[in-house]
Amino acid sequence: MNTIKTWIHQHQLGGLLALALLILVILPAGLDIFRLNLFGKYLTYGFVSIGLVMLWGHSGILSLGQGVFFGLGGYCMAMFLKLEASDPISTRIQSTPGIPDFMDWNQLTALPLWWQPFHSLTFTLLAVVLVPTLLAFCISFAMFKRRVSGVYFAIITQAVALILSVLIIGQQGVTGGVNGITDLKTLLGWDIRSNSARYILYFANAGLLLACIWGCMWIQKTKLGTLLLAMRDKEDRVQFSGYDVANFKVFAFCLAAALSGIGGAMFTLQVGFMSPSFVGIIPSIEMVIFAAVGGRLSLVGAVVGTLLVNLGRSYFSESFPDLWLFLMAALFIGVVMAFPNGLAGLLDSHIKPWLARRAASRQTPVAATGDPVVPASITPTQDLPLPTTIQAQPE
Amino acid sequence: MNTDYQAGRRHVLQGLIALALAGVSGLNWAASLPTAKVNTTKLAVTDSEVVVGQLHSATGTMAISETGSIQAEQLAIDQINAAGGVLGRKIRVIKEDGASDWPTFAEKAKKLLVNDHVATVFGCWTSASRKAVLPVFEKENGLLYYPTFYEGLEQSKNVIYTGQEATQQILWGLDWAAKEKKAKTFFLVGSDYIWPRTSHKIARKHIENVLKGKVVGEEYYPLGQTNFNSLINKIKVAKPDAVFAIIVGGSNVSFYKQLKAAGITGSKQFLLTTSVTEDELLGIGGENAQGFYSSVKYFQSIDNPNNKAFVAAFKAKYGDKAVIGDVTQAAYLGPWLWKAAVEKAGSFDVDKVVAASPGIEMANAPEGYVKIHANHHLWSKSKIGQIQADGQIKMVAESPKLNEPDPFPKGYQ
Amino acid sequence: MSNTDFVLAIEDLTVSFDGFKAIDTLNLYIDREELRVIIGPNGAGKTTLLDLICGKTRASGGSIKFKNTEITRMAEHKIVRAGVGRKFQTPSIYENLSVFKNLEVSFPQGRSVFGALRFKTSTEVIARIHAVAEEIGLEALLHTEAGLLSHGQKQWLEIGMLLMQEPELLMLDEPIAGMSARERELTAELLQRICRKRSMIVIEHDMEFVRRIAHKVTVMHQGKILAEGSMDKVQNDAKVIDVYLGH
Amino acid sequence: MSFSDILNIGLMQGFAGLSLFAVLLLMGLGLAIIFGQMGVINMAHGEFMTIGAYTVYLFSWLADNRFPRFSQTYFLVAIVAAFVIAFAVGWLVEWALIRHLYKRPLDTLLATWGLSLGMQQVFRSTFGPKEVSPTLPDWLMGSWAPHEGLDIPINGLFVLALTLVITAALLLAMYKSRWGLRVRATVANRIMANASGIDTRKTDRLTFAIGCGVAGVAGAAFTTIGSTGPTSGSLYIVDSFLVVTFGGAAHLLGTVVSAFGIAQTQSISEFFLTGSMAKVLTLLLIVFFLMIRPQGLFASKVRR
Repeated sequence: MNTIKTWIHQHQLGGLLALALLILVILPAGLDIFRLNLFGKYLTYGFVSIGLVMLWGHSGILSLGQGVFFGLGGYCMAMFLKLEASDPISTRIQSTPGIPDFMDWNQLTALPLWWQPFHSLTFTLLAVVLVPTLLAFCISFAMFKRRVSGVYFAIITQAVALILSVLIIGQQGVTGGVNGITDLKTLLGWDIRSNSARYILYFANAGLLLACIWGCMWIQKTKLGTLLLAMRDKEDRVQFSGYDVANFKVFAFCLAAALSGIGGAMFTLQVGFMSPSFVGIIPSIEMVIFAAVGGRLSLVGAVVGTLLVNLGRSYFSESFPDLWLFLMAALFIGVVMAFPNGLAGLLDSHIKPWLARRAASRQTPVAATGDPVVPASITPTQDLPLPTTIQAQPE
Repeated sequence: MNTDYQAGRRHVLQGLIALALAGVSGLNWAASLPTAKVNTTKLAVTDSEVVVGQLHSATGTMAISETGSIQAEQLAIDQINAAGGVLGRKIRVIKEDGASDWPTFAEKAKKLLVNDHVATVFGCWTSASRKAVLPVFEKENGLLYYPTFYEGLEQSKNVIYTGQEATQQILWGLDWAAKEKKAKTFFLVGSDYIWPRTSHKIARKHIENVLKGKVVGEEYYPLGQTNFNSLINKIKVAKPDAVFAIIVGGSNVSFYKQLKAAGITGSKQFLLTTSVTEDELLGIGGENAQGFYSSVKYFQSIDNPNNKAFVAAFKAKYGDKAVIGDVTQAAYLGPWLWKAAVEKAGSFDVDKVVAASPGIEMANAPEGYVKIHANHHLWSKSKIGQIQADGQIKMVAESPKLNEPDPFPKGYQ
Repeated sequence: MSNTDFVLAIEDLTVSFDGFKAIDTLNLYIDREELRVIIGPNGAGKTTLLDLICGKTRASGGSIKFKNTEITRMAEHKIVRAGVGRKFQTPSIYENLSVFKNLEVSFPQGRSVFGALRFKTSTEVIARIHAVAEEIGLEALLHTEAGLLSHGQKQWLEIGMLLMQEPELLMLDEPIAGMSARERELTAELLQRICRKRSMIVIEHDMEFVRRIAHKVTVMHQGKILAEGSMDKVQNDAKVIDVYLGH
Repeated sequence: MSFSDILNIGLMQGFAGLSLFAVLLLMGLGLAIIFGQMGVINMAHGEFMTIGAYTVYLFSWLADNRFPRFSQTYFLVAIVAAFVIAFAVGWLVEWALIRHLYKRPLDTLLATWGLSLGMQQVFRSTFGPKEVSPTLPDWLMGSWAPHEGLDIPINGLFVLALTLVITAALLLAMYKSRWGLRVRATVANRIMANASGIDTRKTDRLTFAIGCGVAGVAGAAFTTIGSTGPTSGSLYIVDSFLVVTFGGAAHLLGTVVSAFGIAQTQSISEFFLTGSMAKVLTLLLIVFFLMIRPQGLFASKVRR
């Protein structure tokens, strides 16, 4: 028993295990399928949040365009499901049976070439990860090689989000336009809307998310993880230790994009449609807020934050329809002002020392508490250092 | 008059008599129609109460448009309750906020159907929100009353569309423009999404094939566009007889203010729109769109006793300054049509209500007479009105007969 | 003109910021295993010169050759990999990491993204970390968080991080600023030890310290070289006394 | 089409570009001060513009219902009032919120996003969820037609003139006044500025409030060309940021040039392409430009 405990401590798995307990046991046991499905939806945002922890908290790069990658992953999955839903028999009332309904409404008479590969599930699953990653690579390679950083990068990602959402809405004949791709029913003949399917998808989603968190934890522990952290705090030093920092930033951005893409695909599967409203700016910023509330430095914290914000929104908007926006606003402002490292930071800076003090006062030896991610002393001020030293000025 | 509807009316009459005799609301109804009989699908119906859902955006960008629908539905429900409710049961409303976000609409729709077991839902405004909730309604076998004029191309067993679909709104309006305004050349402008694009597709076919006119321009601008000067110059270059405009949201205001400032006013240019009602004029300002024409099925200023009563009741509840647009009126029809169908079916079960719906009439609708078509849309009369400086729209023409709803128009696809 | 024996050969180097010439047609040659100290008043362009050599600032004109290879347009990390190490004026270390991790990250292996992902702390790496830690006197503190070190220890750690890369040219910007007398003593010994295997450029103000470590001294003024030679020679140079020591 | 027609369209299209330039510049100016000079990422910028718009609506209501004789002139007073009110709210927000976040610029983004949600809800609760329309003076809403077929919108001229006045005033203030000197000193080096006796806290508060005030003026002016509703401000926020970033955040002059460039690109491409494609093209050009010159059009060259 004790060896297991040490092993958990050593590998800092305490938080992950607690999260696993919550989403694999407690939630399914305590919730009906409707609420559980809702949590499944929130957990898909969790993929974006852990991507943001790696990208923003861990590597110091803020992206306000994560919705783009979430949307792309979701669209890839939706295209596959839509093709399956558009077999010639169920679409026989159309002028051209066998193509998605929105294409028919837009006078398309054949499936566009680039839709064809999405008949294959294998291709689709690859595309879910690769399409967002490729776009992320193109953007970030160009940007980071040119040393675009900080707020400027964030604003460019916003512009990208805007471009993509205008394009998707404008090209409605092939994208479904503002309505998105809707009315998705089956995956390889399996009805994804049935209760049993929802349970299975929920657990698949939760398992995948835990695996992704574990993977990210592993990355954090490799030299690459150390370097990303080092780069966030002392970019110059990393660069002048012989590392090409741009490549590392590109990696972090692509990783976050791939994670978001997976989240998007899981969203499509569980909710049954994909819409361009995810690709825009507002959801992208909201996803950053999810991560910030939970704690931008903690993978587990960010997922918990995502769950809490969404739960809060559902609960507030059902219970206080006139006030809920005030409550959300207060939550965002309060977290940023009072707990810059989010709820996970609160745990590290207040609750753990308090527990430690209590333990100490009972005269029991204090074991090093298993901090899930990084030492609590990390300050979140490195995002955009203001010139604070005289050396930064020209001689 | 349709006998089924009269049967419904007879029920109401019986109810009122029962109420008067027993002195206790609905008791006799409940006795004669036990809950176990009228509700075999575990809906939230008790002996005294039936729960319905209302799903609109109370916040976010769409709250501007959807508020009117929320108010109208509430008014209708209040009136129905005051008259004894439906099958002797008072209607209780659960309000959910879609927050102008389509996934939220889907989530809340699911909540209403799965958690709250509502008997029906009145809601949605944009097509995107309806498309997002549609699979939920079909899967959970719910019932939705959808109030907005929209592009058509849809017909669901689980939705009753109380607004006009595109052909009802467009075809007669264009005929009128060609006949009365001698319009031969048309310039089509719209916001870049499915409703304007589908509408313009229908309009173009009608102009070219039926009216033998010419489309001299077709332009779309992203939702939220605030600058239309280049578009206005394009219109000036093309010099069309008619501008056919379907611009929505905040863009609408910018479009009309900038048109006016560029010297394109109602006295110089004929403009027909299907996206401006009294609600939109609140933001645009009547003086900025004065003289342009709107093709919808209802105006607040329609002169008939039903409408006068409706407007008076609406203002009594929401204040003297409240205005009523086309969609608001269509939303008001929803609860009444549902009540009629439930009473015709003698049951709250969705399948029975749906089966009873085609043929349901409402002779005392504010817009005039309406009737549910087998395709779940409404037969209604199209109307053309001219926008006035005070933000009201004055009706100048009305189609002589009811226009048949045709969500999948042959020859226009 | 350039001599292939030089580790570093700088010729006609010029850089200007908005018209102000921070470095003006400067020539400088560093021998193998030479410890060169650059002195000069504030604003003379000393730090800018180091920035130019390591690629942080790009030259407007002229050439910098490292071991006979032109590095003026080379990417920063490639200059480092070629063998140029640079220590910044304020200690630039990873405060949240342990001394051990600081040194490990600087080990020249796993420098690509996927290389870093596969990197293992082998016995070779550990041995090297211990060797360097001993050299800089931090062996007892290997598992201390770097942020908790004293100012002098941080300076040493940064030097140690550079030593991990075994550079052939090591550039130090005011390494003893803010150090106690004892620490200065130790630093001087450290620098003398490590320059046996490599060339060094040190920027320093403390004349006692300079006298102790310098093989040769270069005096800079307004982006140009004012004088060059042994400490005694430059200290007696009339121009130098006028613009610098005389003040 | 005759030659004079083409000339007219050319002139009007040229003016369309100019008036879009004025709109973009006016919406960007306040942000250029707040974001460019102070580094605060104010996502509530659009809501400060909405404050201005509702101020005009309030004054218009007063003029309609209480003081009909001011119905042609209230607008000018309302613009000043919009500045004052937005300035006051900005002052308050800086005191309550922003001043705690100067060391964490990216966090200002999150906090002000929350602020914008809250402000939208305040507008909704106060003025109702529907849009409102201030009654604008007649002289403002017509067109000036020097000859047949040529219409120059007066509201466009008005916005253009207002923009020029505000820009000139800001440039003067920034480069000639003591406040401007303090701001520039604080931006260049906060510690030194503090040490040399500049009250940087006061400077920050004043700067933020002035930026908000200018946003209020912009919002007031835009009632002549756009909508007034709880979420109207959100229509402008992304464009504002792009204008400022494209110009190079540190320079007011950069913002001017950038607004001009974006306006011309968009208005010309809109004339030849569809509206959506014009928007995409303009945005793509901005992104590509920023890739090549990350620091924007105008950047100060310093040794970093």
